[in-house]
Amino acid sequence: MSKPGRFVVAGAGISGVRASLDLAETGHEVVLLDTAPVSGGILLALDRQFPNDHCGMCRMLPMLDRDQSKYFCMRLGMFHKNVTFMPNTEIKEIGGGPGDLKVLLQSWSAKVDPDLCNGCGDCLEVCPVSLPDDLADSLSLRKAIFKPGPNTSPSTLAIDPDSCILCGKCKEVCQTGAITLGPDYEQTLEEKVTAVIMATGVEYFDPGDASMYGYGKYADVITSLAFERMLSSSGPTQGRILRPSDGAPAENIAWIQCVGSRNLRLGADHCSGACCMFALKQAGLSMEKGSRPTIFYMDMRTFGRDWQKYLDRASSSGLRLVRCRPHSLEARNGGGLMLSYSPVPGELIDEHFDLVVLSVGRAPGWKGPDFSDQDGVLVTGGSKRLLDISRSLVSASSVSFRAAMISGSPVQAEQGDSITSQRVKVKSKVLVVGGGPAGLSASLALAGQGISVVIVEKNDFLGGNVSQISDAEARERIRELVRDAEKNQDIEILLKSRPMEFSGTTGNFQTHVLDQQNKGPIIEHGAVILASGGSQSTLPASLVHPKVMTVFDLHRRLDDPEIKEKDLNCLVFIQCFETRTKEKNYCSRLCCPTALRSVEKIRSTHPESRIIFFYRDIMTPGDLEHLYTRARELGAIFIPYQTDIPPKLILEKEQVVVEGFDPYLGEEVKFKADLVGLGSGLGPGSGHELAELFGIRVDREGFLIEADPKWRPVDSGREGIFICGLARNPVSLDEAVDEGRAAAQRAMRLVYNPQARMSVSTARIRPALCSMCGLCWTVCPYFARYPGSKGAMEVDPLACQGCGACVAICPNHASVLEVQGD
Amino acid sequence: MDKSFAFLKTNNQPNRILSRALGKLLDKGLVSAVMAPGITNGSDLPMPVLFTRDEAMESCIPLAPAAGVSAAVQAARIGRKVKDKRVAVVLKPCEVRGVIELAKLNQTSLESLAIISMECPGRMENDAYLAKLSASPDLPDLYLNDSSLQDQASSTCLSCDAFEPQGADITIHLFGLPVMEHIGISGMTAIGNELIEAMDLEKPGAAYDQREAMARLREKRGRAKEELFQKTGEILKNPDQYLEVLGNCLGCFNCRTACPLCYCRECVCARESFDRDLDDVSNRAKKTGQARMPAGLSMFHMTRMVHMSHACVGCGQCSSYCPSKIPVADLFRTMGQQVQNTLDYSPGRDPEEPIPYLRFKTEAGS
Amino acid sequence: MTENASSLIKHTALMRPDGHAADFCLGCGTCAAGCPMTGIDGFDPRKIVRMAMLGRDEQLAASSLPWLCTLCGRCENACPMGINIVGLIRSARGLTEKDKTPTAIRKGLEMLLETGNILGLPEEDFGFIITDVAEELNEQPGFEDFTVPLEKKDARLLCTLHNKLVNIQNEDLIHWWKIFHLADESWTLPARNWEGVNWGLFSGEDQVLKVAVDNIVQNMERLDARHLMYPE
Amino acid sequence: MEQTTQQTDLVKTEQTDFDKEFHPNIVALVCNWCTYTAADLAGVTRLKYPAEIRMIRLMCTGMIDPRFIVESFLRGADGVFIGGCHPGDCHYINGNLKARLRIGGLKALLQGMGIEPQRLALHWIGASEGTEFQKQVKDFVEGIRELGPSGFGVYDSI
Repeated sequence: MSKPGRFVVAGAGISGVRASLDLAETGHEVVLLDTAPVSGGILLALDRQFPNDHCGMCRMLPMLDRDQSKYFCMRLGMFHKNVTFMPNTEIKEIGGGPGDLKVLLQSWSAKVDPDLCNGCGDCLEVCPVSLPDDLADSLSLRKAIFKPGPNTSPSTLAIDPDSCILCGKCKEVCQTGAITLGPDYEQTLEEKVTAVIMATGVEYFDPGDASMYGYGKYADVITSLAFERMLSSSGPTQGRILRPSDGAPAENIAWIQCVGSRNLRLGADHCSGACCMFALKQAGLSMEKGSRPTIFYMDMRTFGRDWQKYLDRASSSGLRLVRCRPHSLEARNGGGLMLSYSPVPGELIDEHFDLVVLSVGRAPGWKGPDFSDQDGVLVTGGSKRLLDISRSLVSASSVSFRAAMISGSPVQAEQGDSITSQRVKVKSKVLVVGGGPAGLSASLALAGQGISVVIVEKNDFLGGNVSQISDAEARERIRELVRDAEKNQDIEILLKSRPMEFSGTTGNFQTHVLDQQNKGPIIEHGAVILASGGSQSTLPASLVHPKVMTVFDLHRRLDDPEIKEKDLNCLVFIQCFETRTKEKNYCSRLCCPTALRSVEKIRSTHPESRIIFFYRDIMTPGDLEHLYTRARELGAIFIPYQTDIPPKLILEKEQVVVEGFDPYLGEEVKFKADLVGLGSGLGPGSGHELAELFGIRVDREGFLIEADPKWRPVDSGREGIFICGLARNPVSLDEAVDEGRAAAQRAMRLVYNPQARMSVSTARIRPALCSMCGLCWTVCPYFARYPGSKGAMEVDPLACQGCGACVAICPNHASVLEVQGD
Repeated sequence: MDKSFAFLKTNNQPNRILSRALGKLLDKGLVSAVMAPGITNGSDLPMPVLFTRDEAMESCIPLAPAAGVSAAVQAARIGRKVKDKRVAVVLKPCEVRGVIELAKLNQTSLESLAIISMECPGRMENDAYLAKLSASPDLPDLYLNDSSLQDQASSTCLSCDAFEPQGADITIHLFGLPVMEHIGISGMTAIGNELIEAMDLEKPGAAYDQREAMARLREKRGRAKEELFQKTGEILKNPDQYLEVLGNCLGCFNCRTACPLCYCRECVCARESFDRDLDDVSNRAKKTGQARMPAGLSMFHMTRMVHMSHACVGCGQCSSYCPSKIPVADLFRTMGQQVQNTLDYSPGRDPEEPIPYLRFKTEAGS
Repeated sequence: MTENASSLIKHTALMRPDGHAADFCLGCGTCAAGCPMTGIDGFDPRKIVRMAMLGRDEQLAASSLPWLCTLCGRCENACPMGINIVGLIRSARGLTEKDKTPTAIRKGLEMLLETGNILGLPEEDFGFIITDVAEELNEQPGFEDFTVPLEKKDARLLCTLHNKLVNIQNEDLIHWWKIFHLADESWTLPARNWEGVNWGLFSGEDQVLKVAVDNIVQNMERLDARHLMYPE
Repeated sequence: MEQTTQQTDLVKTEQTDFDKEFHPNIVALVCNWCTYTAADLAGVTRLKYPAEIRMIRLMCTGMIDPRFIVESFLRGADGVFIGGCHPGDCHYINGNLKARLRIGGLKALLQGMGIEPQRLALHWIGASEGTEFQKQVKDFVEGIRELGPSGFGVYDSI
């Protein structure tokens, strides 16, 4: 075993923090840097995040090695013994090769000594410079010396070198002598590291630059980031929703979506991927404060597993959604704004709003030099794609694993430690259920770190849905994963098998795996990764017709020479076919991109055929938006429909007719279709069965549920059991691979050391007092209890997180919390 | 399940006749044992007795107007230990509630129990019963037919309007019936009906209308209960009065021992952490001039209330056991009522109803 | 009816210099929200774009929709997809059968082709009006020697006229003539085909557009003017 | 010199007023992750909150044994303030919801014992809500001040 690696992570936003924690938890050393004086990135400004309106950032803290990170709210900052945070620092140069990079870092003086500053704020009073506060997106003013985050710790202030006039007044009043205004010093530092992770985040569009919607001209037009601060009780309005122009309460609020995105004139042929949800959240929170919100949108992009339900909740609690892009607005006498919009053809409305919030788009943002092409430099998070929190974390964990693998040798198990935490012996083996892309990438990642893996696959082949995938490149990628897994000596593959009995405690599980003859081994393993996949939904029997198929089947069929040569006058796609409705209330994410990709394919053989889409919301987040634009450019016609009047399929012997309503024409339209593709979605496979066997949660639709949809996306909630891929939520191939690696990363942290450390504080049972009433079992949120064989409840030592719920519910104090060490 | 109402001719000996009917269950092998109030050597006080042969049923007093202990605990013990056999247990309605509550706490299983309960006229305090019994050996039968005797029941029973059993397999009907001629028996579940079949009962020609008798009793006891809660509520709200009532506590912990719901193996209050530090006592003494030395009894009672008030089934055994005649049950029931109302919970009502402090799981959002 | 025709208008739009066809339309309604005509007689730019996309050229050409548009361009200016809505509408007008175009425009177009101006004003009448206005200006002090340089060769500036200036608002001519006179500008007015308004643009008829442009080009060449002043 | 005397007098008067005022004993049980952070934030942003509260930091409000609260009252507390994460924000998933339920039952019990329910308060205060922490604590202490001493401590004499 080699020495632990050392890594530089550039960007201390949520992706950078996640990647750093992942590496730190498996014994590596990390230098985490940011150009800002504090860590936290954009999340410093967001008190609550969708899809549950909660904060809970602290849940991403290490669950096991928790004593290594301080017990802190993550909004205060990130602290871990293996992570050195360098504020005001950027990368100047990267040299060398992977595994042996030389990184030149440059730091500049913060002018305020964090060891001396006590955050008293006397300097804020005397600083003569006032300028718009970036954090509040110019909603309020700050001084040249300022508090860089609403509640960062240590509570140090910082000086913005660009606006400071060096008048020295702050220095005069500072009682601790923390301020140095001398010549700017810059310090360069060379780090020798295994790999560099770039997690440099995103930039938000400035609507002032494009003179959009009177931003900068009317005070009551603000960005969504400014509104976020307005919602915060630590923000400029203490959480009250006010018109900036006159401080009057803002009752009617309009959100305008896609400002700076989905706009070809601005060269923004992308979707930011999160603003719809962001606006829904803001609107929902504003309703709690008594406002009446309206969201102006084009496509409500609720493409995450639970997002459609989130939208439904908001709508049912009174949120108004208007499908159109407003044209312009004007100031109104007596405050507020007049917004002109046209929700349906022929109708023009001027409506008064107190406040207009521009949902500003994002774009990858990094002003420094681009090192992404360099070997040994990996890119993650929003800086790679426009991701929401959950996907950012998955991406960061995936990348951190790849970074760790660059060192080429497995992570060393951590030995002695100054902290006297108790340890539990764990099995250094992981059971992976499912041999699709997610399971394979998880297995390969673990095997690459010297952890042995058993893959249990129900089919007699690996690769999951590979036969269903028409994209040759994707197919080849999966085949490569299969080949790599098959020849890896650390991976044992059990085909035509399924897990049947499961028992034990975290780190020491036993699973009986049975083949079709009901025979098979009992596998002892430390962790489980559930990657059981899923499949496309089958169409109802009433729709069996040679011309009607799912969009996935249609996409494949387009490769048939027979179809290529056939006369195709008209193809009709019906998206969200019986999905995003009561029975199956989620977006499958892949139907839209697949159908849109089909357009290009059709055009290559049939330049003149008519291509019609009936859709509710086209779901093409991020770069996928280009697929939509391209399909329109290729002449596909998009007709939105509402769930109460869906397009009708009339099946006849030789032909299929699709009837629908075109809202722009205000008329019925009718198409004789040569082929019909239905976006009927994807569904999880054996979710319910697995959930029951492994004692984890599953949703109504059969998707395995994570411990926390944002902060612990691949944790099942039961320590030692991890979930990824289509079993958890509809994902693309890339995402499945990322989730597999992220799950591997989480499992790795548990089993890489044969002596896993327990949490500092865990519950213990005093067996003599236990009456086995089971109250503790029921209240334990971590599944860390089980009825023991000796007439008393027992605690799963690695699963227990020391929350004390068991202690509070046990009338007899048979359950007690023990704190080790200090 | 339709109730199957039938009569049992009592020939002025309702207890004996009912015992024999129960004996038939043993005789026919429908149950492997019957647990019911009975007399064993050494005492005339009815105690839970386990009968396994029908000839032994002569000492059984199933409708005894006294209960040395709450039979809930014993029934629960049977339910926990006995598997694959059926045991009939004769319980008062409050005891049935106790068993159900204990089942929720995983202290028993209802699977092997056939619960027989009755419309309860209440029980007398043990000493009053024994005194009366020496003068009148037929007291257990007479009591069922004599409302002036029933008025001598324990104060808890006199203020109990939950006298109709809930959750039993068989209900024995007494109110509004000429009990010296016959009592009514109905099966409330499939098991209950199966057992009743074996008792060779006569099917009713014309059923008695019990409604008026029940309503009268419910009204009477309900009023008594409200008065009690009112009175006790006032005491509870007034620290001086409360102290006066509780001041006589000796710290014998009998109330805890008697409580069928106190299921802990060893009470938390018996532990060191409940001992008052002498410094505490002396600090208090310095402040107020005096402080009672055996400290922490108020903490004991409060803790028991915190732990048990939501689950109190109102059997009154705690009061019966108290050597200082502290109306522990009154205090508990009054408090229990308030807590149960707040939590919208009724102990022993339904085995499926979760313990209120576990119900957070069903809640979403704020 | 089932939709199956291909669209002429689409092709017209594709020929625009910026190449942004109506295909890009998201149906977002920004155009309609900015349009002064939305809702009037059922007008809505989205509808026109959609009809074009569906290939309903004939239906569009037969409707009054293209002619309700003022061609102001607010829609196009705001369209996030950069769709040439005005161009599209103009193309749609071009498809309208001749007898279906609004009478005033039709008549003007005929005059333009016949006489080189929309009013159908003969050359001698035009000369008379110009001379008359010039004489009026001569009455003002300092402009006694002013003459209109009609058909002057080698002028720096050739001016076209909006027909209104010749018809009902001819006193407006005086203002800029005064400026030219004081500035000693070298300029000229053509005696024929002086029309500066190109109704071929409005009507969507490219051949008329061309005729009107050619008229001006010929004037420039004939009179060897170096620059063109085009008031429309 | 004269000025100094005046100032001293002023201070004295203030002190006398302060002494006259009832200073309740308040126990604040706050969760580590949210409310403690908010309290910390209130501290560093110099938001003044009443000095009467004695803050006890717990990992989670879900671990609050009602006994702690009962004991606080028995030992002479005039009010108990509990601060936890907003529903959904709990670091331990749902500890705060458990606390809410338990405290609901306890309130009924305390009320039955003559303790005004206002003396036991549970508030959700998120990590960034320093001002909210200040406001809630202030309001609570003021409320208790108006109610006066609880008088419940006397029970502990048995």
